[in-house]
Amino acid sequence: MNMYEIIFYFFAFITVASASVVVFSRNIIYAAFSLLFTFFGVAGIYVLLNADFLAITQLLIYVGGILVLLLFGVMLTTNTVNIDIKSGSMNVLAAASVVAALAGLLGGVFWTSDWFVSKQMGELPAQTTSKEIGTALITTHVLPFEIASVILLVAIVGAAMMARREGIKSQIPSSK
Amino acid sequence: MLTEFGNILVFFIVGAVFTAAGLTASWLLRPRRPYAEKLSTYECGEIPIGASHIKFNIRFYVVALIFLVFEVETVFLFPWALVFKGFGMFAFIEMLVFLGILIVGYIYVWIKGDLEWDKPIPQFLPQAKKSVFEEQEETVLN
Amino acid sequence: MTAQEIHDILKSQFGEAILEAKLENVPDPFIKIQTEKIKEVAEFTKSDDRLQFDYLMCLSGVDYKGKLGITYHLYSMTHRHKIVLKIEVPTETPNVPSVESVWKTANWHEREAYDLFGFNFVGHPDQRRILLPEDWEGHPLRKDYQTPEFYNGMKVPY
Amino acid sequence: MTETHLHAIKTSTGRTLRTEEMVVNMGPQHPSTHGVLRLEVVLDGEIVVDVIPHLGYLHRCFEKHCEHMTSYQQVIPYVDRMDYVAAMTNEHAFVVAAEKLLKIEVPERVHYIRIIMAELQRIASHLIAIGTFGIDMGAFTPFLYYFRDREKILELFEMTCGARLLYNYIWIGGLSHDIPPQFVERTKEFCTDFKKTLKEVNDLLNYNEIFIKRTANVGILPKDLAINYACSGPMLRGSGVDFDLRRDDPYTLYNKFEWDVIVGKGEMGTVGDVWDRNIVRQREMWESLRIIEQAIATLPEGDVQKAVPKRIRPVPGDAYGRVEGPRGELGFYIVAEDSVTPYRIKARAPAFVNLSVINEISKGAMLADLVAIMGSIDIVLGEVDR
Amino acid sequence: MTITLTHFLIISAVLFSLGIYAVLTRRNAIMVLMGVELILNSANINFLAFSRFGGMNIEGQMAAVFVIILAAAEAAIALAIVLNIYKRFNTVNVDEISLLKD
Amino acid sequence: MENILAFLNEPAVTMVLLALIPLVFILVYALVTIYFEMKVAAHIQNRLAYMETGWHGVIQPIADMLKLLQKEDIIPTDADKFLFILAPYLVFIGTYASFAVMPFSSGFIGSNIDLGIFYLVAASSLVVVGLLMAGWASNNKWSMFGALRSAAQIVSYEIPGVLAILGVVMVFGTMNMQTMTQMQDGGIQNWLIIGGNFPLGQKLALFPFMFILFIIYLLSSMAEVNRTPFDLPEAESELVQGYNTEYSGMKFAIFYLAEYANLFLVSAIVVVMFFGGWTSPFGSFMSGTVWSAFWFVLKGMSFVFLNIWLRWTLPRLRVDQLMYVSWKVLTPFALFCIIAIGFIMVI
Amino acid sequence: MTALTIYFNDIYRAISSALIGMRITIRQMVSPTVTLQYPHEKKQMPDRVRNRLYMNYDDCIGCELCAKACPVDCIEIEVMKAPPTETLGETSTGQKKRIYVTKFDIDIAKCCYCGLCVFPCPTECLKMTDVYEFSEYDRNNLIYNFGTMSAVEVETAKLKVKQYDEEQTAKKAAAAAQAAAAKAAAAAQPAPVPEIPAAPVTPAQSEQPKGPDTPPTQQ
Amino acid sequence: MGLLDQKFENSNIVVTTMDNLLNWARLSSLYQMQFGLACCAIEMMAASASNFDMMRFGVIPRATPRQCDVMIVSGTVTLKMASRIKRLYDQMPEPRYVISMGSCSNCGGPYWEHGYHVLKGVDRVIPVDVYVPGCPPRPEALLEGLIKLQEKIRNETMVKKKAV
Ligand code: SF4
Ligand code: SF4
Ligand code: SF4
Repeated sequence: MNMYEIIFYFFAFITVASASVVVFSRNIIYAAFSLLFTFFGVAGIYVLLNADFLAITQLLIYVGGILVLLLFGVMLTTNTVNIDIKSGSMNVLAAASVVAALAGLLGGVFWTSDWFVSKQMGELPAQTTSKEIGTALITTHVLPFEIASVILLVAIVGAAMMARREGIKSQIPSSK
Repeated sequence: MLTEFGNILVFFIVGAVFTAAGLTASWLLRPRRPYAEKLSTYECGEIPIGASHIKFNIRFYVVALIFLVFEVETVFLFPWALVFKGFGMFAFIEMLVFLGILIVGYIYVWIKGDLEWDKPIPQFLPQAKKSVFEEQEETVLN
Repeated sequence: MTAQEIHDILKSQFGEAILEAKLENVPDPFIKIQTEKIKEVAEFTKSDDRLQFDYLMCLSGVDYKGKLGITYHLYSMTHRHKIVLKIEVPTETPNVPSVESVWKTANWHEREAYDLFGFNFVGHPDQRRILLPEDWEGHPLRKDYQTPEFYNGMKVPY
Repeated sequence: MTETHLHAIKTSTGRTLRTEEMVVNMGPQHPSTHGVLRLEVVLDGEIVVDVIPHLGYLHRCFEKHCEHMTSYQQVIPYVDRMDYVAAMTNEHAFVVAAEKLLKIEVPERVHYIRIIMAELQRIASHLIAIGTFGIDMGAFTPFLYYFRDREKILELFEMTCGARLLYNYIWIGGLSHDIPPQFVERTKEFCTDFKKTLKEVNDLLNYNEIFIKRTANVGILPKDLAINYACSGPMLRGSGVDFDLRRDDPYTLYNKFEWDVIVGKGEMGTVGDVWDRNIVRQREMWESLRIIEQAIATLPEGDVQKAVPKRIRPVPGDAYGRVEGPRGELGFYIVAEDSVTPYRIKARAPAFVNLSVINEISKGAMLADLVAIMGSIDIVLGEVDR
Repeated sequence: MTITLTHFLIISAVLFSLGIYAVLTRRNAIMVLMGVELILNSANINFLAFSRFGGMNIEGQMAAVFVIILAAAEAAIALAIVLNIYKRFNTVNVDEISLLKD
Repeated sequence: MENILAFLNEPAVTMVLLALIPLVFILVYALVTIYFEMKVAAHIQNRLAYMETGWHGVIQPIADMLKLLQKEDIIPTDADKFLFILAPYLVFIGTYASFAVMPFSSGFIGSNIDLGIFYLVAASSLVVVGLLMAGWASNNKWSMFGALRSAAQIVSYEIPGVLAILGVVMVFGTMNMQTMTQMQDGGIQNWLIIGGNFPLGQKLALFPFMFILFIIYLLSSMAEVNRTPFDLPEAESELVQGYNTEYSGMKFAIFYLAEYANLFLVSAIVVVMFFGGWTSPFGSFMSGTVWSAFWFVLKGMSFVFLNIWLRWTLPRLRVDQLMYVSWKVLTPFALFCIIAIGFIMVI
Repeated sequence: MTALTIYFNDIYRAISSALIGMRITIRQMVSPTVTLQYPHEKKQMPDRVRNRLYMNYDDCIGCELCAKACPVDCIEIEVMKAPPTETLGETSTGQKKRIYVTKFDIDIAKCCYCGLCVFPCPTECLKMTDVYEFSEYDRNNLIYNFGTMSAVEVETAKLKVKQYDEEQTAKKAAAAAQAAAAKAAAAAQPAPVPEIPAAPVTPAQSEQPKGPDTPPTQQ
Repeated sequence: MGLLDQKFENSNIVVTTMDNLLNWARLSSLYQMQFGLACCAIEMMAASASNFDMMRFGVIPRATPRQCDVMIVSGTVTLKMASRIKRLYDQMPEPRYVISMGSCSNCGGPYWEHGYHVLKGVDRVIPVDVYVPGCPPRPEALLEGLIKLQEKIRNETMVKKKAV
């Protein structure tokens, strides 16, 4: 086993283990915090897949942004730490079998398929991919780039609109 | 590149190990004499009233939300910033459009007051005063 | 306005309710009022244009051994004159109309008087102990007060 | 804790909390409650919905003690301890009331020295007030500058009567000691030195933009409310009421000197906001310096112990004497019977009265504003709780 | 090198299944969201894995970038909706909400 | 002997050794800075601070650390034990991992990745989660308040901070911190704050924007490390101790350490971006691996000093004003600067 | 004034006032410190300073004026009128001592340092010194016994007083009528014989005087 | 484990050195709990202000009891406050120390006789290490008390006390 493998299994373990915590934990706050490790592990896997820019973006957006947002959301809507967030058993059983089947299918397909693997994979560029991404953004992907900004605009406007809190002023009891 | 990232991983691990080492050293040394009173939650010497996992100001949430959108925007801008010089005016204008659209959103939330924190409401504020700075400020004694 | 004039105004307005007055040869001239009337007198002194006692300087309870009394020190910010009103109640039934609605400042003063003397201010919105703990027994500034031996398991006397 | 449980929470005034509200205790041990005040604050997010002050954590039974003294003179050490930040003024107030009761005339020199002491004390007290207010605002340095200069005043006091904080200096009918020979010199020195610090801190704190933004338009106390709550001192004057006992109900020889009553004008925001209250204190120190300088220059000669009665046994009766303390109208109501022991002494503590307005003016403010408001009220718990 | 494309794909498959499971079983809307994030992450791993093993094509990475962006926008909007629901119904429980709807 | 040498040549071992250097540095530096801050603060306030422990109290921080090591560690009953313990790890790792890409000298950088500065921004998000975790786990109102404020503050100041960094990246065309530094080599006139290593016209055009960006970054970095006037999360007069109210003993020490390490971190970023990193201000004079480390630390410390100086001068903002400054002052200015810089660069 | 001007004005003022503040603080930083390094350097106390009480036992005439003046009642004096036959010596001011002071305790932990006890003392034997460093690990050490009479001496004195009293009574009884004698005895009863022999708090160690100059040891 | 919980039968050079080192650390870094009760608190503030500067001894005020080593009870302890003081003391992590500053907290001070609401000495609720007399004690006196406390800490040991 070389270093690459060790690190791969390390991250794989982190990812899968923490994702399981996310899914199976009865405590929503634990689930949310353990998502941190999932994201981190996934970022590690991205690095192993040679996508350094994406790895850091993953940290930045998922950990710094989405996770914080999720945490705020959880904290904002939960009154207790130990609320039981499981659903009824029937649902679980059905879901479990569906998911098991799905996982088996996917795994089987992945395992048995003989994917085309490029010859290039041996040579790892020492360069960051961010320059290429940048270039792609200005050249081939101009349209998605601009559309992304529109999506973000919609997101910011929509989210802000919905999250707005009305009528806080009326809640302050006026003095006698 | 992988080596360099490996270095970073080593930093992560060393950080964790250091923290663990510190806590362990302290664990070896420190006394442990817990009792109920000592472990009670501190609230200025009083017994806390009500739960502390409060439902806090929704502004925190809105801030995180706007932050997220801006953060995403910068993720696009960074790769662009690396290469735009080579593409000249075209790249610049492209970015301007991108940024412009976002700035529209920014201005929208600004105008709609989503960037305001829940401001205190002065109880006894008389009719809106003129701007503070219009009056010649007086420094009689200074 | 002198104390005499103030007294005259009050006398003409309330007549019988004015029990006694000492206006000369004392450091502070005072007027003694019937207890039940104190709130109306207070309202009048505050709203009347000639008096305008808008500033309640002090409200003090006194234990006269057998009777309890309250002294109101009034001041007028507009006319810059002052007067002292006094009332007395029996120790057993210390019911006093609250003047909290007239002068807000009386709120805490009355709570304090309740706390330390055991007055019962009728119409006070929030009559709780203010200085002593809620579970304290007795009213310490009464002359016959006995210091308790223990409070919450802590020895009180030296 | 379940949802239903949350609903059951009540404040100590008996109001049931709504779901989005929560109660926090500020104090009795909290860096910004200036001692052992406890504020039960009902918060909605960061907005203050209700403030319920809990006093009495320093209730030291002052009034009961007075009824056990074997002479009026013995009350003075206890009076000192009532408002420990301005002990001189407290003594002065008590002595004014007692002299009113006993009809004692004191020599002019005593009056002058009392005025000097009271004004020095006012400065010392305002120094603490503004300094700790600065800490509440997060500015620690001005506090230490002020404390450094306060130490000089304390040295003056110590030189005169031997104590740094609680003096037992002003006696009924006189003073415990005459001022020492170097006193005049040192006081003059202090006055000149101190002006520099005052200017410096004014720039550093009071006119700092952050400070202004934090304090202007916060905790506004309107004029009529201030009077209705019988607020006094800088609190009242900050609300724009031109009223100062030293001028309007003159008790010693204050009307001999030339000085101005400082009134809040709402320069940075609204009349009666936190900034106004603070600046009134700051400027009052200049006025105090003016008074001290004049008094020092025209100090008459005389024996300070001449009018001190050997044995105090008043005619039965009562008297209420009040002076303008650093925090406001400080009054003592003395009921005397034919005995050497006071029958009843009630202290009208300005901080107690001023504090009662806090709920009214801090509703709708933020938690940080509440701290600012607390600081601007300038309470001394010893006086509030007695 | 013994770590092959398949390894990455398996991880992605596991993540995906876990995500689906969360979406299916959790009643808490925020938990459902977390499941969705897991799914998106697994998709990203797939993109990158194919990009990497399919010859360092930048296309895969570009796709991943856009996925992340979309995930962010989705999270923002979804959470805002959840919050709105919470404000309206005082619960974030999807079952209950569907009951309460009318 | 040979064995040892061979062992040292192992890449893994070298890596660990490389990682240990900043650790040692952080420890020494944190102790020095704690001392330094107290002394500077004291002198600003006309007093002395630390005098009794060693000569002028120099070993006071060591005593502090040793004492914190032997303090009892309290985990309140109501706290979430697991998260309570985990939080200091996250905060410290987040801070420490940021040091990986810091070019301490021309010859030393933990990890010379191309995305250096971008990575720095990302790593700090770990700290946010750590703080939130600490606040939540403590189950204390003050902690909770402090943590929430802290998180909100850090995320909102990250925007102007990132935009400022973006502006710098636009000028340099690289995110590698070592390259950035090298591009500013050659004396004080090449530092970015003066306009960088560009032709005169561009330099003059860049200068004002660089200065504004510098101020923006300085302010937002101060906010990110919770320093006065932005120290609301720990505002003593309001929130007691903020998110670490319930922490005692070594866990508190780790927060404390992380805080000071963070302080240096942001100062170092300022130095790398605007003040030429480890380059000597005198061109090739006094440059070299060791000298450059000296310059780096010196420059970093002067910004630490600036931070301390400001801290003991200014009062604290209120939370709505804090947001005002971030969203309505710094962000528009930063956006404006970026557009302007983009324009200058393409012209 | 438009909103924009206010906006920029605010920024300008924030920066300029911060700069002013920074100028002030940096100036203070380079100016000398004012700290008094206490254990190494100490302040010169003014003459009137009021700190720990000192009592010169030899000068005390047992008039109890100080105890009466004390608002806190922290001076505890027990006295006994000495028979006129005894000579107790003189104070330094030349006053004759007529009273045994069997106990003179000041609970310095209760004292509020008001100085009121100092003024009435006729022989000026009680004064406040400038000693302020006297913290203790045990609170009981803060009760200062200034009385120097040992237990034995107290006993002897008591005996003497008793003897004298008895003599007096006997004399009186002999001299006066018997009815009057009973009266006289009754009158003599409240004479300064302390009812309880008042065993000193610490018989063994009160040998050494507990003056402020010799800090009391563990009792 | 917990070395400080351990009591060693015999003293040896290791234990003594360890003792010295740990005691030194503890005595030179006494974080003080930031709270004041009454008049004495003003003098305590004066002691930490520029002129006396308690920080010279490594005393830093901390707002929360969790990070404090020494509690300076500065002023009158009333019955209402006593339970709070007890709670705050309890919430401090060990090793912890208490300085009782001023007559009031020593024994009730001027209020010992008629103070119906005054606790006659804080040692009735929490153990006190050093009593600083004075009303109020001068700042120097407080510093002296602090030095006394340091002296006391210096003599602490992990060696079991021999039965006397
Ligand atoms: S100084 Fe005051 S309290 Fe102390 S013994 Fe003398 S009179 Fe009593
Ligand atoms: S007043 Fe003086 S002489 Fe009289 S008992 Fe007291 S100390 Fe002795
Ligand atoms: S000992 Fe004296 S100064 Fe200290 S709190 Fe008590 S009365 Fe005040």
